[in-house]
Amino acid sequence: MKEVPVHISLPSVLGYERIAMECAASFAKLKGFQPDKVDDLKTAVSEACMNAIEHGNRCNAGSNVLVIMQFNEGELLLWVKDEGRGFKHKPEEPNIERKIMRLQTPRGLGIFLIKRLVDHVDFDAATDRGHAVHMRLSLPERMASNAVFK
Amino acid sequence: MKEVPVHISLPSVLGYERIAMECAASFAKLKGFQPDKVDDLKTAVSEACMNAIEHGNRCNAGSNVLVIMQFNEGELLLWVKDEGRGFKHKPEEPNIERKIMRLQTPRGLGIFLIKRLVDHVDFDAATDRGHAVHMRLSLPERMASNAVFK
Amino acid sequence: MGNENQIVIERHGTVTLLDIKGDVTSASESFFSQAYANPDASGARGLVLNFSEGAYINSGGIAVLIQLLAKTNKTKQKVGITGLSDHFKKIFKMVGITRFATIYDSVSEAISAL
Amino acid sequence: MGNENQIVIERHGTVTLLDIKGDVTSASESFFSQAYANPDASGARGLVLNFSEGAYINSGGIAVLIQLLAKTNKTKQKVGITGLSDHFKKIFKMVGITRFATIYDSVSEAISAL
Ligand SMILES: Nc1ncnc2c1ncn2[C@@H]1O[C@H](COP(=O)(O)OP(=O)(O)O)[C@@H](O)[C@H]1O
Ligand SMILES: Nc1ncnc2c1ncn2[C@@H]1O[C@H](COP(=O)(O)OP(=O)(O)O)[C@@H](O)[C@H]1O
Repeated sequence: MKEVPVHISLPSVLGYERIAMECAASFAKLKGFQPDKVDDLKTAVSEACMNAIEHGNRCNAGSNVLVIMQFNEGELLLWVKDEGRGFKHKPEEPNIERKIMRLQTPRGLGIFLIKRLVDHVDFDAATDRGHAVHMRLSLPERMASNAVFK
Repeated sequence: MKEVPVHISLPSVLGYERIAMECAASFAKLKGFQPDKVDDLKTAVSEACMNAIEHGNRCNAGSNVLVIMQFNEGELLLWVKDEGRGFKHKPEEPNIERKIMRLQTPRGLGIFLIKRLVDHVDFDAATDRGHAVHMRLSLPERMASNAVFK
Repeated sequence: MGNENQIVIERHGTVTLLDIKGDVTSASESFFSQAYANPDASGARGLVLNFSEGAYINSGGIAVLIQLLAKTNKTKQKVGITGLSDHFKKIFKMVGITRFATIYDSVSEAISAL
Repeated sequence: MGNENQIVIERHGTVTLLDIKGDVTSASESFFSQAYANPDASGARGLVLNFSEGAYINSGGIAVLIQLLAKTNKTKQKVGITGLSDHFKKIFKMVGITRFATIYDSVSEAISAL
């Protein structure tokens, strides 16, 4: 049986991404993820939520960011939804040499990090309304969860 | 201006109270509460959520526990809502001597703790549907939040 | 509830240390009662319960501890508690646990005091 | 963004320590540029940036660090980084920060190496 997902909705205020981050961390721990994986998820969720706040909802405090988390068959599934229209164009790959030479903005690291920290990410996931990022993190060996948590 | 509240909804599964607990902790930190107050809130939220899961929703995983958090004029306001009918009768005051003598159940400590850990609690708060516990925690001196967080 | 404990039992003369790894919730009940069933625990003159740093302890876990203290009170065993954060020291005092057990700052201090 | 930093500047001969208290986010920008504007920092041969244990560092904070490294790269100052958890060591490597700064396990190690 699929479990009912956990939902969190946040106002679009920078700093609030920390709430979603801690929520996701605590969910992942509950499901048996090890500390290093939990840290990866924390950074990924924080970056996706900051993007939803800044780019998706343009820091309009009245717009919500919705985070949905579910655990199913050894996989943690997570959605970050904003009320925007998604990516206007494919973001440029960050290049540290160019950043240090001031030939590229020092920003633009969020997407890069998310891609490397989770097992799968879709930056343009289907959603009824607005825009969503979907990520997936697999529990290694699929052991812990069902054994430790009934 | 009042900020849009943070909402969390959880399935009624014991253990998930930790997610709400970490969420509330992170919200309180963001608002400038000191670590000892954050710890008090963590225990209060965890106990209220466990009650909502166990007593309010009778551990029916399909029923949700809803936690709402808002910060307003130096006060953290928090609601824990379940889909039950609230208290059938006033719970007995815990008495440690009687518990050790096995004259009273070893349980029955949640309400006792919540009352002592937050500045105000209403175990039978008004709600459109189901039952709600409402608590309030004041930021000492009302300084930190507006100074530290824009 | 969502957690497992490992309770390591260690004899130190007439005092036995129960080193409780993990969170303490209602799910800890069987771990506690099994640990106490060990003759090194139930037969000791004093017991030290060492909680792990950063552990989550809720009212369900405190109830499990009360059940243990009901037993040690009957057998007149002394109980020391270590490893608690300031927050949980406060909670244990609030509930009255400290009327049936003494909180110490370290395991070695507890062992030599009991 | 939601945090304030305190950056304590400490000269150790030709090396200057910037002890960064608090989380590192885009809100840290003015704290970093002010700290670097101090002659003890901008004039040092080597700089050690010590992050605090358990600090939250996000991509906005890394961007602030990159801006600092753009300056130290121009002036050919050596930069050491300390206080990072294993997670943030990994992140700093991923991003390529470690091509412009060296991660050390302790402040004293960093100071003597630079
Ligand atoms: N949720 C989103 N909605 C719209 N555009 C987005 C969203 N997330 C990211 N982007 C776009 O992708 C770019 C790169 O994002 P990112 O790598 O996180 O770096 P940064 O946020 O620092 O620019 C952003 O500048 C923005 O144009
Ligand atoms: N959300 C709730 N809905 C209905 N009854 C509740 C709720 N919370 C608490 N109660 C009642 O109050 C009693 C005391 O609660 P508490 O002090 O938390 O201890 P415990 O949960 O261990 O029984 C419970 O046993 C239950 O009867």
